[in-house]
Amino acid sequence: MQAKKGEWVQVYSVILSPNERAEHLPESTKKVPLEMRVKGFLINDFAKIGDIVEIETPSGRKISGKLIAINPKYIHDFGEPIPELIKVGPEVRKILHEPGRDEVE
Amino acid sequence: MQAKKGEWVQVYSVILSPNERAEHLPESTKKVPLEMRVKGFLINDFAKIGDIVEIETPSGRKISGKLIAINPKYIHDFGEPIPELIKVGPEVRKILHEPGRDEVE
Amino acid sequence: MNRYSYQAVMKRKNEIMKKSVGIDYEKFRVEGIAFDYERMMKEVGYSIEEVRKIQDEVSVGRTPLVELKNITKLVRKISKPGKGARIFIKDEACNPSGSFKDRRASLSVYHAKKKGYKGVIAATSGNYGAAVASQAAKRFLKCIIIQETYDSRGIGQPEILEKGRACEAYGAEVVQLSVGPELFYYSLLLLEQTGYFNASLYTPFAIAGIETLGYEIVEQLWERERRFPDVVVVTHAGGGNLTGTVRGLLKAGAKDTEIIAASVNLKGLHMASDEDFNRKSFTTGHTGFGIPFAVFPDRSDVPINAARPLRYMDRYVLVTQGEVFYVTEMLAQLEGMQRGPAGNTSLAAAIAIARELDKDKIVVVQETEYTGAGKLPSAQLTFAKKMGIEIKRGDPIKEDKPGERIVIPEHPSQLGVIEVNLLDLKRSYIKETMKRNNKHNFSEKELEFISEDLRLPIEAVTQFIDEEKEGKSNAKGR
Amino acid sequence: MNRYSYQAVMKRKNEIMKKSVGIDYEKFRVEGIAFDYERMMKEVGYSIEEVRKIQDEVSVGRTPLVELKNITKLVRKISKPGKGARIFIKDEACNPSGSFKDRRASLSVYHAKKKGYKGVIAATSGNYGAAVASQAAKRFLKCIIIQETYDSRGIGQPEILEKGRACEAYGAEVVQLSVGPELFYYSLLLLEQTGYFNASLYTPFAIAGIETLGYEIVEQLWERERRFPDVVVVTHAGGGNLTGTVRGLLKAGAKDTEIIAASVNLKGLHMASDEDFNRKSFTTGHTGFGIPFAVFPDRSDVPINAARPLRYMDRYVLVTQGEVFYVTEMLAQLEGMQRGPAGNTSLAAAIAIARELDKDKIVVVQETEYTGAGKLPSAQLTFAKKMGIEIKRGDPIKEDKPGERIVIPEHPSQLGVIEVNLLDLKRSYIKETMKRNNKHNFSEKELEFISEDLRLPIEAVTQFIDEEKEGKSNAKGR
Repeated sequence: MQAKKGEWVQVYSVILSPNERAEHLPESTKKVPLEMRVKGFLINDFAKIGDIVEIETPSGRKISGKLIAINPKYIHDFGEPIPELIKVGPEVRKILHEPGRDEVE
Repeated sequence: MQAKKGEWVQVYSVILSPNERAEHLPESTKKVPLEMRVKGFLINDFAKIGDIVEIETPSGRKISGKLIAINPKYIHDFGEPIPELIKVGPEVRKILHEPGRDEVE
Repeated sequence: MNRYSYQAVMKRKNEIMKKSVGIDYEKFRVEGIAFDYERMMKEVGYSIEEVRKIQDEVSVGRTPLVELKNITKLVRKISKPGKGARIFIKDEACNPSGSFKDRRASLSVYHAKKKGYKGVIAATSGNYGAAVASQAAKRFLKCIIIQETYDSRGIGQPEILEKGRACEAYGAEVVQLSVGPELFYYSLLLLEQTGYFNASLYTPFAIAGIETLGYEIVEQLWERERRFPDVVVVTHAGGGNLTGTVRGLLKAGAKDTEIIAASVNLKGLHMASDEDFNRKSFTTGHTGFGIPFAVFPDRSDVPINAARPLRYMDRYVLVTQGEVFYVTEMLAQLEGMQRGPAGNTSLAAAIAIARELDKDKIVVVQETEYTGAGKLPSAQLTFAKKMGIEIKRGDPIKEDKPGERIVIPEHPSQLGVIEVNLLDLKRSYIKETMKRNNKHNFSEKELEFISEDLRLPIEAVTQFIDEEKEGKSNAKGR
Repeated sequence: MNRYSYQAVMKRKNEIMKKSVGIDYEKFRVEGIAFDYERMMKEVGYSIEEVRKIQDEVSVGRTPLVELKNITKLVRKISKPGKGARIFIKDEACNPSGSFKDRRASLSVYHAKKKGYKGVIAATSGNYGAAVASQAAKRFLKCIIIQETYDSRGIGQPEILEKGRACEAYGAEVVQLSVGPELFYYSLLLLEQTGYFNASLYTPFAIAGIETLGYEIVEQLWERERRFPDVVVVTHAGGGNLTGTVRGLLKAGAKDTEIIAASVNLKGLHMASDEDFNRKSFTTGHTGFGIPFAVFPDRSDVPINAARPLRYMDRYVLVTQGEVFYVTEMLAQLEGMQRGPAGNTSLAAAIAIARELDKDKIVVVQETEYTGAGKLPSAQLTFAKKMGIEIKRGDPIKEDKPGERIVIPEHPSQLGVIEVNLLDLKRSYIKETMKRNNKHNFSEKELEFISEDLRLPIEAVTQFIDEEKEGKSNAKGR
């Protein structure tokens, strides 16, 4: 897939490699780089996924990085119905309808 | 895939077949049935997709229909970035920043 | 004949409607087609003080009135010297379920509870569903929302799916139907089977609930600016929003405010067509409702529709889908407000209108709605593209083609409105009234009623009736 | 050494921070670790009247105070006779970008604009990002939000992704980083490179912006009930929410209100761990911020943190993730309000607290937040399951295991709180202060400062210091 100048894209770069990172990090963090992903408009005339490109971010900065997505879409969603939660509504409504203290007082 | 009693499912049924529908419908509507989809908790002990089952809806109605989904998730999302819209923000901000009438008056 | 067949149920229509709204509409009938509208609103509805009290109980209303300073500034940049009215927006997204529909639902559900109904049913693919579901949750009533959701391929528009999701989040049952006007038949059937209250959008309750909106606009603007709004722009669909808002404005004393109705232009798309169903991005606030409900209000799900838009409309304008998406983006990017898009129909119109008005005028946009996945322009336009609709930048009015092309403006100066000739609508009202009642002659009281319902002198009414008769006989003679 | 290396940038920390917030913090230093907190808040912050004016300009604040009548009723159903306080919630989701964070952002961005900065930068994975982006849009400032978003596999938690989306919708640039405290380093670098304002959550502006929240609670409750709240429950993370709210409560005269801080218990999860990062459902309002920022506030991104939670906290309780999801569902299904979940942390605590209080008491929950795809419990728990977290019904406190198991209560009577010993926190504060400043002896003024900062008699402060010294020497002796 190829991106053209002006298209909305996402780039990736490593900010700190493992040996450049701060001290006193947990083991799982220490061994991986500090990575960055930023979106912006492609400055290069053409580029394909994996190319090092330059983008202009919405704040007007020009930064470079590896092209990892073209017109990236948001992938978060509503998830699935959660069986452990889906009956909470009926349950609490039922408790509220049970004859109880507050009616008596 | 199999659903168990109490699971959140979706059923389907035909309300009106084409010949039972109202008069004066557009051609594209006239030739198809009026269909219904409703979600609720499965009343049958077990069922598989395609079975005619009974469910209890959130309002407490018991209705039957063809089982078409088990724990159905919402599929609508944010869509994709729209190239025709994504530059509107920068454009209108630019117009606002251009020296113009309102500064002079 | 099967008791549940389309024909059998439709025959029981009046009986079912009467039981499910608990209103004896007959007592307001004066003579023939004439009925006493104000008496109905007074006796069946609630006073604005009562409505306020009911809404305060459930935290509905009293939403902020926000001045759109940056959009106003933008409008002035593209207007002639001295032009560019100030634009305010009533941020109705701040209601509990995210739209002004909470106002209507709060009254309907309150009334249902008071009258002892065990549940409520509403037939709507709009935000009204979530509003009724939310209010029903608050008042412990069962709730069924009937939505026209899918086409015959089982494809649903993301905005409608989102509204269904919202209903379910409040514990409501959502009955999703495929395309067709028989949704009304199925609603009647469910009302009959459950004995629930018909939370119709067209009862006096549902209209009275909106009056606070108009009232608050006047109160809030007065407090800040010591004046009435010059123009209020109202998104127009079934007519309730307009009717209720203007009644509230009038009750608060804003008698000289110009009322402009705005709908999205969907000309050429057939509302009952399975093919056209998913070729539109707007599920309400469009001409598919706006025009038919203006020219024949009593097509609704109650015997007498309390929404009478032609009584209250000074001007009626259309905007295009592309314009609404464009201003939705503007609202987020210039005012830091993510809202709509459907609620921004009147904003799109207001921008075009503000350009023509003097700087010292005030235009109030009467609603916003919540947004998110499914509702956002990105979701709607991605869906539109999948349905084969062309999306392009260009002149949003000249190049617009509902069902085939959505045109996003290239510049805010391209935002404009299409005028609807109100006299033509009033003429159509008369034509429809004659046709549907198979009636050519009207009594004095009927003529008076039509004159009030259309805000038209009796002479004009009789002239239109005569022309229609002539047209009919001419047509017959040909 | 590379000028942009971690070490090089961290060495320029104070210089960059000073330039990017424009505050000469040094002038408030009294002696050693002591500084004049109230003088700083007065001279650098804004008065509540000024804050109101600034927030009114951008339609921030004045959100509804909603009585949760059905939840109160439910609480009484499960409480001992005579128990079950009334619960109110401040519906902060009604702010322009959907959370109380608009209050903080409105002040920071106003100040940045006034001081001539061309843009603002905020390092946050919370709602504050959207708030800053929205306010920056309103005031035409450039905006960069720096988020800790992904783990090393490139997986992002849906709630954080949603917050990033919201920022982008307002036109902000979002810099998404992987896990690690070097986010601070990168923020400094960007501040230096851009010359933008540091819209830190911990400046006097960001705290002053919240004071209106506390003030409004008192005003609104007084208007309706003619009394002060008995208890206010505040979600506690970095301390700003608590500090600002209580300062506002006090300014409005609510001197006897009990202030209860509430955080989600994430004990056992390491905040800087790439592995643990996606094993939590809550990105803020949890113990990973709440405890470290209470015991050492000055770990923040400004030299002196204006958020001093131990000055204002009467009690500190923890709730579990499962409880928060449960009450989020309750809020939708019983009160018709879809909010949170993160904003519902204090609601979960409030329900447990209300059960223990007399019926005539009033508990105010101090915030809600907007919700939708990514934020909803369904999104969060689906993600948690994918990350290998077990989800089950059961005792939400006894069976809870952060990072391994989320337990949804089976009955509302299982909602409870875990008490945090405030004295232990205060002791930790002293320990941290000694350790981080490498200091064993304190001047009278320093002791007075600590005494104020901990709301603890000087005698207790000196006793804790002595015990710490002994402990240290004991430890050394061993």
